[in-house]
Amino acid sequence: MTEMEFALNTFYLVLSGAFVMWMAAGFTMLEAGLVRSKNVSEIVTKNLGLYSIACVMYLACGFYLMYPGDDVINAYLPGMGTTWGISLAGLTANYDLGYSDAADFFFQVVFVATAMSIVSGAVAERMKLVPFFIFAVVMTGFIYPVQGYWKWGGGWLDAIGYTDFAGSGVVHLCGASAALAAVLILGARAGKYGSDGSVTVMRGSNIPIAALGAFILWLGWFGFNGGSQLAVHTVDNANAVAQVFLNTNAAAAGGVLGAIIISKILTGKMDVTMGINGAIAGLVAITAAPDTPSGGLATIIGLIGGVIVYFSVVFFDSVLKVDDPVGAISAHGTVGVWGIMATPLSGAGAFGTQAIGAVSIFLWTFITAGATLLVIKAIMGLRPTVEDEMEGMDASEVGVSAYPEFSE
Amino acid sequence: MTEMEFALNTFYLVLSGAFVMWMAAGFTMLEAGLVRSKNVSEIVTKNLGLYSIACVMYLACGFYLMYPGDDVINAYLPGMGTTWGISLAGLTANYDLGYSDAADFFFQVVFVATAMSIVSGAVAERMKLVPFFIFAVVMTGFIYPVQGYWKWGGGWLDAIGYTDFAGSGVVHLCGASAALAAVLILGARAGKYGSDGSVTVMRGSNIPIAALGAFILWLGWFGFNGGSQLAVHTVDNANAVAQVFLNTNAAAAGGVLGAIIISKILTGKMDVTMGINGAIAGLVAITAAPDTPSGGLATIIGLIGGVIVYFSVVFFDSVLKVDDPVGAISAHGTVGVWGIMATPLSGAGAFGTQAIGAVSIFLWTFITAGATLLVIKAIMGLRPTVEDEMEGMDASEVGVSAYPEFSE
Amino acid sequence: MTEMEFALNTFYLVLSGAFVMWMAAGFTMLEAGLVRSKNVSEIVTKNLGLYSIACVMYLACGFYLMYPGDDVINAYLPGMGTTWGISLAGLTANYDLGYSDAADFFFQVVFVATAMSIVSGAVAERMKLVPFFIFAVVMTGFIYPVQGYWKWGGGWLDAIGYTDFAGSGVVHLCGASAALAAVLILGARAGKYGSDGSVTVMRGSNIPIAALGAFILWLGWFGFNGGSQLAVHTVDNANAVAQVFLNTNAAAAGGVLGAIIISKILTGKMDVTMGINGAIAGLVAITAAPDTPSGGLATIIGLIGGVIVYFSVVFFDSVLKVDDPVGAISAHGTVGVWGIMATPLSGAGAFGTQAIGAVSIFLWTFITAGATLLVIKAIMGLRPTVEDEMEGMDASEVGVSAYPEFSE
Amino acid sequence: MKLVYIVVRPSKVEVVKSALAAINIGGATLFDVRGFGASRGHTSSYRGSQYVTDTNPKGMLMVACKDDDVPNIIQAVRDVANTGSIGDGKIFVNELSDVIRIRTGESGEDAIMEKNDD
Amino acid sequence: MKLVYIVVRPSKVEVVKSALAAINIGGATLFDVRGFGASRGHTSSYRGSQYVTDTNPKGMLMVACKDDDVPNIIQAVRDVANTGSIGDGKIFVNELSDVIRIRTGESGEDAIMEKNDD
Amino acid sequence: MKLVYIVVRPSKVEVVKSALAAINIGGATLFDVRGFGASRGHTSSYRGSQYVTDTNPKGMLMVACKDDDVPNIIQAVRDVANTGSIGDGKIFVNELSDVIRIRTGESGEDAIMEKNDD
Ligand SMILES: Nc1ncnc2c1ncn2[C@@H]1O[C@H](COP(=O)(O)OP(=O)(O)O)[C@@H](O)[C@H]1O
Ligand SMILES: Nc1ncnc2c1ncn2[C@@H]1O[C@H](COP(=O)(O)OP(=O)(O)O)[C@@H](O)[C@H]1O
Ligand SMILES: Nc1ncnc2c1ncn2[C@@H]1O[C@H](COP(=O)(O)OP(=O)(O)O)[C@@H](O)[C@H]1O
Repeated sequence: MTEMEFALNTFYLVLSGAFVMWMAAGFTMLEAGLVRSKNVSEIVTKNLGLYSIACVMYLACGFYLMYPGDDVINAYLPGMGTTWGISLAGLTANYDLGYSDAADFFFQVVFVATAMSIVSGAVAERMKLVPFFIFAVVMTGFIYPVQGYWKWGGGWLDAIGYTDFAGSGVVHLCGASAALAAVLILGARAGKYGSDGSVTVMRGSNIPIAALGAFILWLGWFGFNGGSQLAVHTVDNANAVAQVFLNTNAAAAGGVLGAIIISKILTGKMDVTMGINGAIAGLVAITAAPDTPSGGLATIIGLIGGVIVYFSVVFFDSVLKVDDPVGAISAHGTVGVWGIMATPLSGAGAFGTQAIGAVSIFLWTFITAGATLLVIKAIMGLRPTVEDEMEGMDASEVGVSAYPEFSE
Repeated sequence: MTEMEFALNTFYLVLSGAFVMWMAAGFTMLEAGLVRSKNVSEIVTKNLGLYSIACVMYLACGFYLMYPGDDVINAYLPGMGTTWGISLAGLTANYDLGYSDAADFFFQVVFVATAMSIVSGAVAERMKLVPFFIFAVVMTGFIYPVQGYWKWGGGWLDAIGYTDFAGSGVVHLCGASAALAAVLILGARAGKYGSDGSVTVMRGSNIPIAALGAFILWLGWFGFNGGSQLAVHTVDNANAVAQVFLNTNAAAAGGVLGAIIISKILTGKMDVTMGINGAIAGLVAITAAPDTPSGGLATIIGLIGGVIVYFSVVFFDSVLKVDDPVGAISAHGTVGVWGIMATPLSGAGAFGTQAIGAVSIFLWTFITAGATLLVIKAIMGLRPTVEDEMEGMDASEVGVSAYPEFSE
Repeated sequence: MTEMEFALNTFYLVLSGAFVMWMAAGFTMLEAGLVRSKNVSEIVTKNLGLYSIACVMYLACGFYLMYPGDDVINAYLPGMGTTWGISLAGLTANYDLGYSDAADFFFQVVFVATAMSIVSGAVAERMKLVPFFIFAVVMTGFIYPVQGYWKWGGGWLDAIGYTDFAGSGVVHLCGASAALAAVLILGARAGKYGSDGSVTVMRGSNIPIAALGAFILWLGWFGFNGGSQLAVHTVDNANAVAQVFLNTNAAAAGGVLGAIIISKILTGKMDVTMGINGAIAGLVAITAAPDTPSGGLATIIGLIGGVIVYFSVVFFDSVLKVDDPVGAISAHGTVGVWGIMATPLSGAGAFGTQAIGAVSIFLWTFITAGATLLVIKAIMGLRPTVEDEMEGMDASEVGVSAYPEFSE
Repeated sequence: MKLVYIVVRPSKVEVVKSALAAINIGGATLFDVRGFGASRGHTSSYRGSQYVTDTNPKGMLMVACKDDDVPNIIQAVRDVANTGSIGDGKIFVNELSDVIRIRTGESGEDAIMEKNDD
Repeated sequence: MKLVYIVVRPSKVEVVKSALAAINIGGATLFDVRGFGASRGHTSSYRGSQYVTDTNPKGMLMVACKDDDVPNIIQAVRDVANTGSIGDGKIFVNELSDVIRIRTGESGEDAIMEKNDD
Repeated sequence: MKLVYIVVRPSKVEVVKSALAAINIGGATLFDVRGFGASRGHTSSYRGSQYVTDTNPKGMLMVACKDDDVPNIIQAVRDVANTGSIGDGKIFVNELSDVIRIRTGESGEDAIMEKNDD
């Protein structure tokens, strides 16, 4: 590898990382738009804080856990260590690795933040900040890196041939599994489900901002999927990168269409919030293998993702009565599984191995996240008082109204 | 060409494409900010949907129509074919072409979405979603690609020497011509023009979001114009790209100043919505030849664009009584023509040829778009009932209020 | 240097410039979210206008003043000249310089806009547009370039070894010093401080949009700091760039945590507006030397910045009664000084030299900006009438309500 | 004197205002309200779940006037705000003991009459 | 007839509405208001500065009814809106001289009675 | 008892509230309203088209009080809200038949008096 190749790949990787960092803004806007105005400052604070915690924890221990190099104990639990005080840029004595270690870290750290962002949407409007942030410490410093190691760090999932190009499983299903655990332990928002089985609709307060969030995620996903090729310096790599961009875009478009068409058929209207979830679903669906399908197949994989997310949202909300204000469990979890299982359609991965990957990521995350949350709950509780929840968490947790002149 | 050069150009092109994709968010925010709150969810849905339709149609037939390669029938109507099931990344057997075919597709597909976005702003607040989406199918799958082929696919406009670096004509005038046809066929919003000639002002509901839209477009335009150089791997290409960035920015700045200064002179106040239109006008004006002027000339071309858009908006609204809620016809159409005709100022293109280009793009698009819309109108109608329109299309078309807590 | 190296660096630089341009949107959203709704259109206009003026002035004279090449008079005052009519892309006869001159200009012009943006936040809600824009002409055409020349143009600050990688001093402290002069000359907003020493709280009208602004700045800062390496074509450069990305992100995360933790400790709540200022503070703090610290040290530098900004905001507001609606003086000024003085922590720069740099930038800017503003005040006044101010500047200056349906 | 509350469809507020001006009513105070009445209940859906909205946006005008003006007001309002469909709204007429104009201190009917020097 | 103003906590507006419907009150008009009363003053902080908010959001329903309905309304509202804490709100009862239904021109009690053919 | 409506400039709502507290008025309910009156019509422009706004934002306070309090209220409001320019607003005084405190069920003047144990 030449210096220029190293330079190009490093440039490509930090740029991809910057796009993924931008997804933090996307999740923030999406969630701020889909909650009620009395909880908007709170969810913004949650997102700013979780991203920051992810960055600190991954530097302190997460990165090393996930990519321990030769220090690994075995395929299931990696070794310990820290990158905290190390100037990663200095490490690349041998630039044949393909890109700067610091670029690699930066690209990886924004992924763990993405996984954590998924949780914040699901627990919106009813989980206090401090317990949430404590959970974020464990999730980003331990739970995520361990299963990340299984696949991307060279652990057992990688060894058996589980395919997950950019993380339909490692990032999205992981985040959604933790979200499901959290929602089950927390329970629904006050007033959401009546004792008579009735469902109260709680509408998002700012649709254009939620849509902006979806567009930000869409843009950021080019870095998420594109960067996961990890190199662009050869014709093959460049071609792969370009196909990934093409397919990522096509799948998102398919997802939007799947969701709004099914909405139109079933309700006579095109529910924009479903269109938004559809875009995200299309993106999640293609993430496990964005490099192998043709554009047409990518569109279809995304479109099916958009249909799935519609039914999943309704099913969780109306049938299971699992309260997920932004549809995070459906868009990242249900559709994450679809993405993992769809890779054989374009010849990547085998059905059985993919299923093992999905199940193991789900179980690991669901169980460890659930256990962590139960411990935090026992120590300090997770929810505000019902009065504080009714009044909105902006007042009790943040002290700042999101829109003091419009809705107070 | 070396592998690295191919890689660099491909990287450059997909990145430029990502910036242009981001313009979809810009149009969405711009339009969401400039319509009344009862139509905001609807315009967001329209933008999500039209972008997605553009992606699907361009993959299905648009790209092949526009760039048919050797399959071309003649200079006016290209041949048929599809790129739907083809893995474009695999096509570049000979990488001497300069960049990946998949990157090329991706870069082109976001352009057609841009053209279509222009229409949605002009028809805002009064065109139903289904007929709009059907029109989008025809526009992005046929109307746009044909005239795109005339210039960029190597058709007759290219042959006669018509100059249009990044599409003042092919994209912006094309979009605005379709928008004009649509607005004339649709008519004005209910209550907009009194029978006594009076004009009712209908104010945008969210100015900062409209301004965000303008900034997004500004940023995305670096990809739009910069990427249109199609290569960056040599000193000459790199210099050209850098000058394009410089000039694109300078023209936008000039456009803002032109619009707010003229506004201050004429009304004593600096109308921010005109400043927003001014930025877009500056960008549209420079798009036909962003590579040839000096920074100073680019500033002036943009500034004149900003002045033109001010008068054009007022003229269409108050004199012609053509109802264009966001000023799309003025910013992309009137100023698009200015951009096409201004290329000789920096020595690119000849006056007569440029005029032929502008007229032919306008006529083709206006006529085919108009005919398409008349057919759709005859089959299913274009507008909601007056009651639904008065109540706002969010209720009847989308079922979701954009700001349920602020404005219901 | 090969053509490819030149091309890669040029590409890198224009891209970095585009990210910095995006910061204009960040400042606009931040400020629009933190002022009251009656002044939102005005602050948006201010930001659109100031950015545009910066682009024009830097082209007309600022760039040449700051980078006069051999025309320099001495180390303190550079010569005069213009880049207005010059096609900068054509200048690079010898591409050994490393990147296109036009790319360099573009990267530099967005920096001066950043410095100017800092002022607009501090003077929000009470300074008329025309005097503000006149001040912007002087600030971006003269005041900023001169001190920029001292360091980056090869003047005396550079000669004595003052270290300022991306401009904690040259950009942020400079902007904040002008902001402080402006705020002292303007006085506080009507009703802000009672004669009895009481402080009236004036709350921001749109928190998610302010948070969006912070995220935009965060993203843009990768271009701001990363691009300041000016080259990426070697292993060393690429490693440095990657470390800069890593550290910039780490410092911002630290800043958020510093601010919300101190807020929680002192008030029992996590004030989201402080979290937002914390992110910016972290970014400003690391900007003087983002390349030398380890990720851990960068986090700590940012975290201290976040703590400092909290106390600084409270101190200026409650003790000094200096009215800075968005906390710009604290985030960019107080923390800018912290950033300059912190460079020795990672072995860059010496304490004494850094202090000289901070003091001289502050004094130059504070005095010249103050003098300019006093002259403008004498000629045309700076503030609207109290009635206009009470009614909001959207009405008197812009004529357009930001949210006509929510808050009128 | 009477204090009259006029509840109408939001789209009729402007025309009612003009109609009042046309019969020389000197002023009014406007409220954004939501109403429920005979026109109860339409069903919407959000994210696949149905819900019922049983209120509709309405505009309300509060008008202080002389006793004699009441029939004119009722007539004027009905002329412009009556669409014949449920939900057109209602007029509530109350006794008003006194009015004071804050600026001048005038009270009674003087306070609601426009004078030429205003 | 009476015009009754019912000021309650925002979270109680829905249940008060249902309670009124249950006792056959034909309609109501709703206002978003802020109230201050015994429950005055809670302190918040913004950007490190403290400030006092002395008003709380409330919902108000305006109901025109027959004289006989008043005791039922009071009872119905107290049943659902009384939490026992300060800030539960108040009911104000006023004389109402006349009501006119804009759509039909009916006046008096007819204008507030629901008819089957509605 | 009386039910008094005080319509003032938005910027005067705070001081009116304080002025009422100073004369021992126990509570009030606040409305955001728009008013039109003598101060009719200012012209603005939007995107180059002119339009007339004939309403201005106002704040309204609704205060239930004893008959004796009315002159004090009028005086207190005029003291702080009178700027001498058109648009200062008006005070409307109505009879109030009854007040009920939802929390305790107290009625009449008891319901609007603050007790020490509150
Ligand atoms: N009893 C009532 N008290 C107060 N307001 C009422 C009452 N009945 C109706 N309204 C108001 O009048 C509006 C129109 O009444 P509605 O019964 O829907 O139509 P209509 O008057 O045409 O029969 C309602 O939306 C509500 O605001
Ligand atoms: N004198 C009054 N005039 C008008 N409204 C009042 C008055 N007193 C109270 N209110 C309204 O009633 C609400 C509740 O009153 P408050 O004194 O806080 O509680 P409670 O009635 O339980 O003692 C207030 O927020 C205000 O809206
Ligand atoms: N006849 C009226 N009925 C109801 N409200 C009125 C009436 N006249 C004036 N108002 C209210 O009083 C406000 C101030 O009245 P205006 O005539 O503008 O000023 P002034 O009272 O100083 O002469 C108006 O904006 C409106 O809200």
